[in-house]
Amino acid sequence: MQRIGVFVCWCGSNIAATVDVKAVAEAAKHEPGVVFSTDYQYMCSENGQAMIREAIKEHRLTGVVICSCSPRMHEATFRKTAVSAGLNPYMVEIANIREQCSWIHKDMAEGTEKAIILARAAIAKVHLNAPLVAGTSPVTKRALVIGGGIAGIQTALDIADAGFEVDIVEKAPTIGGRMAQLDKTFPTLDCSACILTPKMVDAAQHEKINIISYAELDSLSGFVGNFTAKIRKKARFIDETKCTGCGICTEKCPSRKGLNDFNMGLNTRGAVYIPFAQAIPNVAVIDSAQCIHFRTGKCGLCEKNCSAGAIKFDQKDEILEREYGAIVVATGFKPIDASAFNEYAYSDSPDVVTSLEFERIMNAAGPTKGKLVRPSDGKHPHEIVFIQCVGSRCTEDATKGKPYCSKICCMYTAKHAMLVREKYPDVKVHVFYIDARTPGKNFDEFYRRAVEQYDVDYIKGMVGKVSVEQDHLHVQGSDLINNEQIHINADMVVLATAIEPDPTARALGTMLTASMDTNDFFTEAHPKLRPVESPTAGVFLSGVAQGPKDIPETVAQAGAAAAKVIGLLCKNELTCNPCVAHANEALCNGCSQCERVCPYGAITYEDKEVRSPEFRGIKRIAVVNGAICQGCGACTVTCPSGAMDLKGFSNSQIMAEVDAICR
Amino acid sequence: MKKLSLNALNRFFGEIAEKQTLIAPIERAGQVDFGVWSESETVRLDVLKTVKSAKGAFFPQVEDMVRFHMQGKNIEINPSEVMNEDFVIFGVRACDARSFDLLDRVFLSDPVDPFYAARRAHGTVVTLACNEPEETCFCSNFGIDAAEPAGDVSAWIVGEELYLRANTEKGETLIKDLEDAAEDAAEETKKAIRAVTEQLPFASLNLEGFDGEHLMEKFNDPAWAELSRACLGCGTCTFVCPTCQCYDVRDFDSGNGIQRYRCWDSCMFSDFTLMAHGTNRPTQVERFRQRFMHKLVYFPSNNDGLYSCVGCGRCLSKCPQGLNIVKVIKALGGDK
Amino acid sequence: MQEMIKERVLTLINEGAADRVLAWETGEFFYDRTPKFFDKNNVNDLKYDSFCGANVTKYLIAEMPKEGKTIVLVKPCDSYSLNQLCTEHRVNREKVYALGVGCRGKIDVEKLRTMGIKGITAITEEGDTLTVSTLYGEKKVARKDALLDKCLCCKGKEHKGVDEVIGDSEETSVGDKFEMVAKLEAMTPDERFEFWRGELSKCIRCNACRNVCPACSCIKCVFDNPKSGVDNKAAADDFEENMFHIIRAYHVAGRCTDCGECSRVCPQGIPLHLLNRKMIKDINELYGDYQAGAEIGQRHPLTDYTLSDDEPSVVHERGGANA
Amino acid sequence: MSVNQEWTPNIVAFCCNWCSYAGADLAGSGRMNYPANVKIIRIPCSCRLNPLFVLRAFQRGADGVILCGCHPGDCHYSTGNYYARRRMTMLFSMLDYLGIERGRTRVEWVSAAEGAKFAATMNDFVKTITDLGENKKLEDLRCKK
Amino acid sequence: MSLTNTVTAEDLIRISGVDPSKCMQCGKCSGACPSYDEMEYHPHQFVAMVRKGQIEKLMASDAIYQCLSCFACLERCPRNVEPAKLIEAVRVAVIRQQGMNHMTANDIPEKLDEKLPQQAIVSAMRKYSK
Repeated sequence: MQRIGVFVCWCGSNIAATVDVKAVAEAAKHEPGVVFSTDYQYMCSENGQAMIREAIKEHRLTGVVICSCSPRMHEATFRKTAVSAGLNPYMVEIANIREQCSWIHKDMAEGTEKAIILARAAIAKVHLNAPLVAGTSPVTKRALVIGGGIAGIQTALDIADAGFEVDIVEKAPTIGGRMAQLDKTFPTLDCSACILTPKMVDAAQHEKINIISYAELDSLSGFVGNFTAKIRKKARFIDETKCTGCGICTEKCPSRKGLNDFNMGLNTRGAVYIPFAQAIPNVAVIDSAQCIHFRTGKCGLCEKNCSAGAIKFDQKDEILEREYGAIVVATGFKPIDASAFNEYAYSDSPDVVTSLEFERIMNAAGPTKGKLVRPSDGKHPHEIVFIQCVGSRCTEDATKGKPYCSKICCMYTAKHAMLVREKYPDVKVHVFYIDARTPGKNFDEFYRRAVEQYDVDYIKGMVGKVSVEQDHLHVQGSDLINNEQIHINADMVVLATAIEPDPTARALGTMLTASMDTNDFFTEAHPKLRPVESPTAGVFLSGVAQGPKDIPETVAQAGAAAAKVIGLLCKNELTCNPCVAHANEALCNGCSQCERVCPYGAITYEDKEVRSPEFRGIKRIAVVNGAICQGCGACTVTCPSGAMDLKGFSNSQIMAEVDAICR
Repeated sequence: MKKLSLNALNRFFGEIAEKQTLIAPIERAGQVDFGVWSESETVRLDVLKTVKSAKGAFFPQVEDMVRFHMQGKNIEINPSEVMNEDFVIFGVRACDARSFDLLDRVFLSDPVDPFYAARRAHGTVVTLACNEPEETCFCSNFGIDAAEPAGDVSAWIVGEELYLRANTEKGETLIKDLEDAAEDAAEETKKAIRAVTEQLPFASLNLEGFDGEHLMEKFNDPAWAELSRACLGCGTCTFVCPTCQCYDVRDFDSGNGIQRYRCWDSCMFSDFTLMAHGTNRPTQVERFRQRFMHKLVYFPSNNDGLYSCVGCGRCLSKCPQGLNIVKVIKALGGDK
Repeated sequence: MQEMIKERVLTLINEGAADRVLAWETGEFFYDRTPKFFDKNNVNDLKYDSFCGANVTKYLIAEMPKEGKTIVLVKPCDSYSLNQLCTEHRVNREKVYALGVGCRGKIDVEKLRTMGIKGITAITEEGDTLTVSTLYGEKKVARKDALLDKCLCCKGKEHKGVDEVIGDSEETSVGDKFEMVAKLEAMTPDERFEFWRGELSKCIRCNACRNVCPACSCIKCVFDNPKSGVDNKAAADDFEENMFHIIRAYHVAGRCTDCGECSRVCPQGIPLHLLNRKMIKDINELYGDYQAGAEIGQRHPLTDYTLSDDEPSVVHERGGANA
Repeated sequence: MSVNQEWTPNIVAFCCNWCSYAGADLAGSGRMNYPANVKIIRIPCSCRLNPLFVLRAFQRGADGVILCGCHPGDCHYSTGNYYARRRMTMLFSMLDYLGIERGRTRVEWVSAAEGAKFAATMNDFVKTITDLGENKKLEDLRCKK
Repeated sequence: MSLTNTVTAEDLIRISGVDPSKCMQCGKCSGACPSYDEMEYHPHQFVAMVRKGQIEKLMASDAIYQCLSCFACLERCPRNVEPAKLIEAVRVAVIRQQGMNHMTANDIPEKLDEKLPQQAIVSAMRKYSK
């Protein structure tokens, strides 16, 4: 029989206002096994915890029930309290009488009655609690960063600077990501490449960083501290160790039909190419779908012209198997497909461009060498309309737009407008906006500068229709402030398209068993208090993969994720969650059903000699690896004999709670 | 001897049921078992064997014994009341009627079982002769005459008439208002029954050696292993058996108190008499042996040679795998 | 056929391909059959005829620790149970020689009894007619009327995954096997409740259904385990009667091959197969057709999922009018 | 519960630790009312809910049982709620087949952000159960003595 | 036009099934509206005014008849607010107060005009045959 102490917290008036805490403490006294029961203003305070510690010692308590706020809030606190008084932390149970009682009920009698029932359930459960000892597992001191954009690069640099090895897996032939495609950055208007490329070089030269470009994660097994990743290094048909990045092959290549992804398809490139001048690794890659050699077996001009002998047409995909202690997801974003919005005529006219395309047009290394011209005829535009919130804040259709605010569009549109006006004062610029959202350091000042200094025409309202007319685009929109409908004949229309997670994220989320929201952004372990961790232990989040954010925020989060990774990799071993499944040998039939539902592959089988009243001899039984098991309990229900049970949430504990609640 | 037209049977039942509970073989969901009679029930006197025997009338499958209730840290104890109302059980066959004698030896010997004793005292047994014995019947081996069933009242169906004869005062009271009939009215029927009984395949089994003298010999017989091999360890034979009387006492924690009750148990179950250290009959061989040793050796040894089998044949027709006491008698008895 | 089987079994044993055979022997009556292991010395007592309804595959579990290989005689329907037992690692297929035996449906003597035929002493089969001799005269019965219920929803004449087949089989099913389930589904909830109360209240908790069931192969059943919190030896009230059968049907859901043994052995004639068959019908309708035991190594529907499975509320939405 | 009052339903809500329990907490933080006869039992994942627990609750006098878990696709353990979904479908179907009132059992997916949905779900469920009345078909009378 | 009973925002919401609180006043509806210049109140204003309960102004305005029911606003709205349905609801509210139909199917032939687009007839029927 346990000796149970019950501690009822007032939480100031948060609980005490709708729950008669004295009555709860009094009722608990009459429950079997309860030898001590009391109440206090703030149990989580130092005085409250001292009271618990003293009671544990004085009354030789074997179990503790705290009636307080949600266990999600203070379970860890009270477990530590118990440990400091010499009690096993898993002998503590919380009755949630705040979030799930006092805060939702108004009537004192009702609240008190329910609190007593919840306390009883916790007492009934603690009767069946057993001290649990957490096992440990070693930590592989290497991190994997998935995605080589600014988020991934910054995370990798920070981790590597702390002395741990980092692999960056990047699906494109070069690292750099979206930031490499940007022309200038807001609100300082400094050149994106100028601040990014030194970071790329730092990463490439860092002795602890290993960049695995043109590669993707194939599969992942294991658990925090002990992941095993299979990385598919796609064949680039170039020997990376030999290629000097001289670029001769890219010039000689006769096939010029490939759309240049880096320039958002605004111009073309050869079948063998280096994405951009500062690419890292500065190594060419052959697009085998486009390459004449791969299609016809002929050509081979690149091979003939490569003095380093780096062309390898017979190169195959390679699978690298690597072990990691932590994984950082930095998969970034892509703009949504603007062609879903017929009204903006994106598919109808090349002069309707997305902001990222516009970014390339404005960029000196872009398809127009930085000269602002209309894509259709190369003529100088005189009037440009920017439309914001294209697909953002759109709840109309999930396949079309996104319900969230993409966060960066207001600022980059202001940037674009300003840059156009700065370079080409003759160009009229209109911006249709719903709300101009500029919270951020120097952000509003930046936006106001566009309006006041650069005379950008900000129109509160939306465009209802863009129609292609002979040599211009007819833009029809509303000006809500002047209460009129506006008609503009523009030369170009720039759509501030919403951003969405990279399409590879969903599959990756499944592979990592990391949860995602309905928009495919990775979910953080806690929206406020653990914003850079995934709920899956050992998986961390960096950059837009977690939610829309601008560059400084991304870099900040990247650093934070790195700090978390460093914190993990510093440890020599990890304490496992002791609330894991275990199989009762005497009851196990070895039927393998549990194995099939285990998402972690934590269950294996072995033939073992068993002696029980029902069976003597050697039989096949399930064995749970406590370091791999995460304690979901899927196996426990699939087990017909009840051999599989979950520590901390055992069948008998849950039934005891049911009984107590239904009493 | 009294008589009653079968057409008037329901009226007779109604008269009985006005004063006391009447239990009779009634059909429910396609099966015939003893159950409480009411006008809406279908009585099936043509069915020879109810699935369960009649023993449930005196020794029900589940019976509450005592209830404990926690009040704070005190325990309140409320024993269940014993049967205190009269009842009649109608249509008991000769074999089942004999089983009551056997159960009496268990439950009415010291210490007397108050629940059973009360039911026996309040119950009136009306038996019915077996007009059409079946191939599974072998009651004659145990000195039971299917044509002359015991009980407080014995009854015979002759054509469209039911003839009843009181054997005890209780029986006398029950049928006193019925029409008188000649004492020998059922003699022809009895003869016919006996003629069939003699022809039955197991009319004369050789029970030689089933006694205390040969206990160890029977116990150690190697045949048990093979005999029991197909046994599933279900409780069908014990639960349909009129003489099996083992029960388990269990507690049910209702959340508001403990209900202690007893329920039939089966020596065929792997957890029969399971103790903290395990069980002393670890395999089905021992469990199977126990059941038949008890019926054919232990019980007679302690009860003047009376076998704890009445030859009703229910186990012969109900065992899922064709195991039964006849097979055991043949394998281990005098004909071995 | 019986003689061919004996001959083949003897050959297999003599060749060293197997050590024993699991089949049936005759019991006290001409119609009762008891599962039995034979070796080459007594294989002559092996019996195979129209009364061998019992599914013997479950006996293989206890045989596994023994040395050598066992021949098991399986009817087409039994072969599914054998495969399912192998899938669940309860039987090691390598230690079994599955000898398929032809089947044209097995006779249910209980059925003859419920027809009012008493004192049965012999049955002779001639084509589709049975001649039943009794202590009280002779009766003729159509063979199909005397078949076991499980034969009326026969899974076909094909043996699945056996090593060899002797003799021909016939499919004996009549109509839709889900007919009765559909009929129950069409009732109002109260009617269904009454139906099942009537049936389940007959339960004497003898455990025959569980103990004979090849899917109920647990070494210790939750209903026997005092630590499970649901154990009992008798259904003390209506709830426990319901619970035992709900949980039993649930535990075998997706694993039940619909072999029909539960209903065959029930001394109270409870149509237990209707519970299992409901689960099978649901699985087929919601998760695609699935036949447990069709092959070894299947992943059963309750240990599987698809992203687009119906929500549990589908249960409330189906069957419209009787909501 | 007090016997003198008129009948109010007793409802057991099993909530997965990661989404629905947090959703319930959020409902609390947002002071969203729902009836006091809903009592929550925390389980690690919806796939931890054994049908035995559901029956146990009914046996002991619950009038309704609801399971809340992460939305399909969002399971903390990636697949738990998919299994739970099939399991509960089969259990509910079984109960329905035995003639137990539909509506006494329910599954709702409630994320950690859906405090309002949690409260609304509970309000609606309590209303459904109140309309259905006392659970008579699956009760164990011994527990009511 | 006599306004006897007060029509509330709730009435319009009920009739139309539109939830005006979903609107974020982006003006895309008005940006798409072909009758914008004729209308005293524009689609986004209908939504805003219903939200504020300024129903009488709307009911008195000719704008409700200038709406062509082309549903461009409804098609373009990023948040499924469906202004056209709200405008329709205002019309219905007005017509209900009048208590009689302005037009029956029999009146149509004489009103037919070669230049009149069929959509206008359909629209007219919608407006007047309540």
